[in-house]
Amino acid sequence: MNWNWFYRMGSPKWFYYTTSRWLPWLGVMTLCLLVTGLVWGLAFAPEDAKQGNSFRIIYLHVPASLLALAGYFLMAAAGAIGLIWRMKLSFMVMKCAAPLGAVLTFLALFTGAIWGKPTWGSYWVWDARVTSMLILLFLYLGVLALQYAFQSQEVGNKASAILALIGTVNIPIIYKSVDWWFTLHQPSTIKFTEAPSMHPDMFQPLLVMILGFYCFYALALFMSVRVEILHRERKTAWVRDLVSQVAEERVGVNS
Amino acid sequence: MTVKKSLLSVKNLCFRRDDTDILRAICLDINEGEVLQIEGVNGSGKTTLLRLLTSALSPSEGSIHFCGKPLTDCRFDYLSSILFLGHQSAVKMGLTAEENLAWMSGLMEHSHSIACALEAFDLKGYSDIPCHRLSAGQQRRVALARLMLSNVKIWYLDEPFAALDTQGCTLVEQCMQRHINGGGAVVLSTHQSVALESLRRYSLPALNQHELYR
Amino acid sequence: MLINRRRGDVASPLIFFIIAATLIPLGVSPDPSVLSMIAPGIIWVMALLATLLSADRLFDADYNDGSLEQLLISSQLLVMPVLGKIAAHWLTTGLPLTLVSPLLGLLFSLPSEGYTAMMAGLAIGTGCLSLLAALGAALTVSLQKGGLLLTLIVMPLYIPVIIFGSATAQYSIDGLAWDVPLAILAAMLTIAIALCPIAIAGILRLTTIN
Amino acid sequence: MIFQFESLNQFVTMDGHGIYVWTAVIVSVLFLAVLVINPLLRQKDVKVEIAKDQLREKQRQVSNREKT
Repeated sequence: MNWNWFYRMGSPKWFYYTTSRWLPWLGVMTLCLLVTGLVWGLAFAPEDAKQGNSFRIIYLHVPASLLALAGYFLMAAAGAIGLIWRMKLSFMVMKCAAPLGAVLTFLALFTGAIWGKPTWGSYWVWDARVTSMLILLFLYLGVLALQYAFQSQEVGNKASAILALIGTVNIPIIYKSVDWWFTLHQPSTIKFTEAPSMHPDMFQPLLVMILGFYCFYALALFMSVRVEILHRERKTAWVRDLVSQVAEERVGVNS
Repeated sequence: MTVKKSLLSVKNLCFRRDDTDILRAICLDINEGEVLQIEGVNGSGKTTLLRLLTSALSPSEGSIHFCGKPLTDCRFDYLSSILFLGHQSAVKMGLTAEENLAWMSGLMEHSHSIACALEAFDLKGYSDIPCHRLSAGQQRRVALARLMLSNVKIWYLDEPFAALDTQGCTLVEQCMQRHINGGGAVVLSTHQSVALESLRRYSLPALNQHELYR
Repeated sequence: MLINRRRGDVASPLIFFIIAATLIPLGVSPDPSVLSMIAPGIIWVMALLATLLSADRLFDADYNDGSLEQLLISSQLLVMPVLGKIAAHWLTTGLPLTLVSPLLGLLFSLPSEGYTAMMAGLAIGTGCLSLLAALGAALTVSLQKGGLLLTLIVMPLYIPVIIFGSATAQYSIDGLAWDVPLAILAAMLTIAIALCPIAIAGILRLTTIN
Repeated sequence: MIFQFESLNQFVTMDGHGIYVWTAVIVSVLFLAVLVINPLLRQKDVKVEIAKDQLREKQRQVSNREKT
C-alpha cells in the first residue's frame, strides 16, 4: 500500500499551502450554511407545541454539543497519531483543537442553561447530559492547562496527548456512570429525553446548522493550526521565504 | 599493548528539543579499560549526552551499539551492565547511609560488603545516621560508595567531583583506576583534570551560542 | 522494597479528612436527619480530597533526589516500583481513611446499615483513587506548581468512582442490593490496576527527563 | 415554508421567550466570531514577528561584515 499521502499530510508546509487554497471556500460555505440555518430555524421553522419559541435555541445548542464531543475525540485521535508516528502536525492540531473544543463546550452549556430557564424553570439542572457536558469541559481545561504548564513544547504536547487519551477511555465510563447516577437520584417524574421524532420542518434547519458547525469547526481549526505552523516552523526556509515575500509586497505597495 | 575491546560505539548521534539542536553528530567509542572524559562549556550538552548514553533519553537520530548489537535489541543486558550517577545523588534523606547503599545496590549484584565501602569512604561512624543529618559532601560520598559495590561494566559519572574535598576526589580516582584495571570503562563529565592513565578526552563543541542568548 | 519512611505523611491526610468533615455540620446544619442523608456523599468527597492532597508528593521526593532517574535506567521494569509506590500511597491514605470512616459515620449519624457497605466501598474505591492520583502525579511531577494542575486533571477521572462509591453506602441504607455498585467499583479497580501502572511508567519516562 | 411570526415585533419578543433565544444567539455568534478572528489577528502578529527577526538577523550580518 502506498503511504505517501499519509506522510505528505504530516508535512506542515503541505498543510499550510493546501489549506490556504481551501480556506476561502470553506469560509463562504460556513457563512452560507450558518446564516441559512439560523434564519430558517429562528424565523421559518414551526413553533414547538410544548416549549413554544424557546425551543429555537436547539439550533445552536445541539450542533455545539455535538461538535464539542466530536472535537474531543478528534483531539485525542490527533494526539494518538502524534504519539505513535511522531508527527509534528498532529500535535499542532491537537493543541489548537483544545481551546476550540473548550469554547464549544462552554457554548453548549451556556445555551443549554438559557434554554433550561423557560423550559425547566431553572438555569441549571443536574441532568445527566448537562453534568456530562460539564465534566467534558473540565477534561478540556485539564488538557489545555497541562499543555501550557511545561516549558518544553514537545513534553507538553506528549503529556497532554496522553491525558487526552486517558480522557477518551474515561468518557464512556463517565457518561454511563453519570447516567446511572441520574436515574438513581431522579425517580422518573420528568423525562428530559428529546421527542422521539422531530418534525421534518424542524429537523431540516437543524441539519443545516449541524453541517454549518462542522464547516465552522474545520475553518477555525485550520486557521489556528496555520498560525501554529508559522510560529513553530519559523526557522525553516519556506516560512522565511513566505514572510519575506509578504514583507516585500507590503514595501512595494507603500513606495 | 593489546587491542582494547569496544564496549559501546556511538554513531552520528543527534538530539533535538523543540526543533533546536542540543547535540549534533556525536561519534565516539567506549573501550574496555579506558576512561573517557567528556568536556565542554556549560550548556554544551554533557548531561544530555550521558542521558542519551544511559538510554534515559532516546536520540533524535543516530545509533548506539553495545557489544556490536544495537541498543534497542539488548536493552536489558545493557541496563544491567551500567551504573549512572547524576547531579542528584539519589540518596534518600530519611534512610541511613547503610540502608541507602543496600537499597541502591539492590538494583545490582553485591560484590564487597556495604561496611567495607563505607569504611573506604570514611563514613564508618555515620552508617546508622539518617542522611539528612550528613553534610553535602558526606551525602555525596554515600552516593559514590556505590561504586565500591558495583561490578558492572560501564560507569557513567556526571560531575562526580562536585562537593568533594581533595581526599574524596583521590578516592574516586582510585576507584576508577581499580575499575578500569578490572576491564571496566568509565565515562565521566567534569571540568577538573583527572590524573589517570588511559584517559581519553572528548570535547563537545558549543552549539548555537547566539541562539541560546537570543 | 520501596516503601519509604515518612511517618508524618500518614497522619496529615487523616487529620485533614476528619477536620474537613467536621466543618460540614458547622456549615450546613447539625440536624441528624439532614446529616444522615448527606453522610455517604460527604465522607466520599472528603476521602477524595484527602487522597488528592497527598498525591502530589507521590513522586516528588524521588524526582528531586534523582532516584526516579535511577529507576528509569535500572534493568528492572519500571512498572513494579510504580505499583509499589501506589500500594504505599494506598496503605498510608486509603486504608487509614477506611478504618477511620466508621468514626465519621458516627459523627454524621449514619444509619447503622450503612457501615459495612461504606467501609467495603471505601476500601476498594480509595484504591482506584490512589491509582488515578498517581497518574496525575506522574504527569505533573516535573512542574513546580503541580498541585493545582493535578487536581484539575484528576478530578474528572474521579467522578465514576465517587458516584459508585457513595451509591454503595446509599444503597445499603435504602435496603437495596449494594453489592451491585460495589461490584462495579471492583471492576473499575481491576481495570485501573491493569492499565494505570503501565501508563504511569510511560508518562514518567516522558516527564522525568526532558 | 412560511414566516412564523405576524410582525417583526413579534419575531423579536417571541411570546416572551425572545430574551432567551436572542441572548443565546448573540452570545453564540460572538464566540464563534472570536474563534475565527483570533487566529487571523495572531497570524498577522506572528508574521510581523518573524519579519522582525529576519530584519534583526540581516542587521547583525551587516554589522559583522563591517567589523571584519
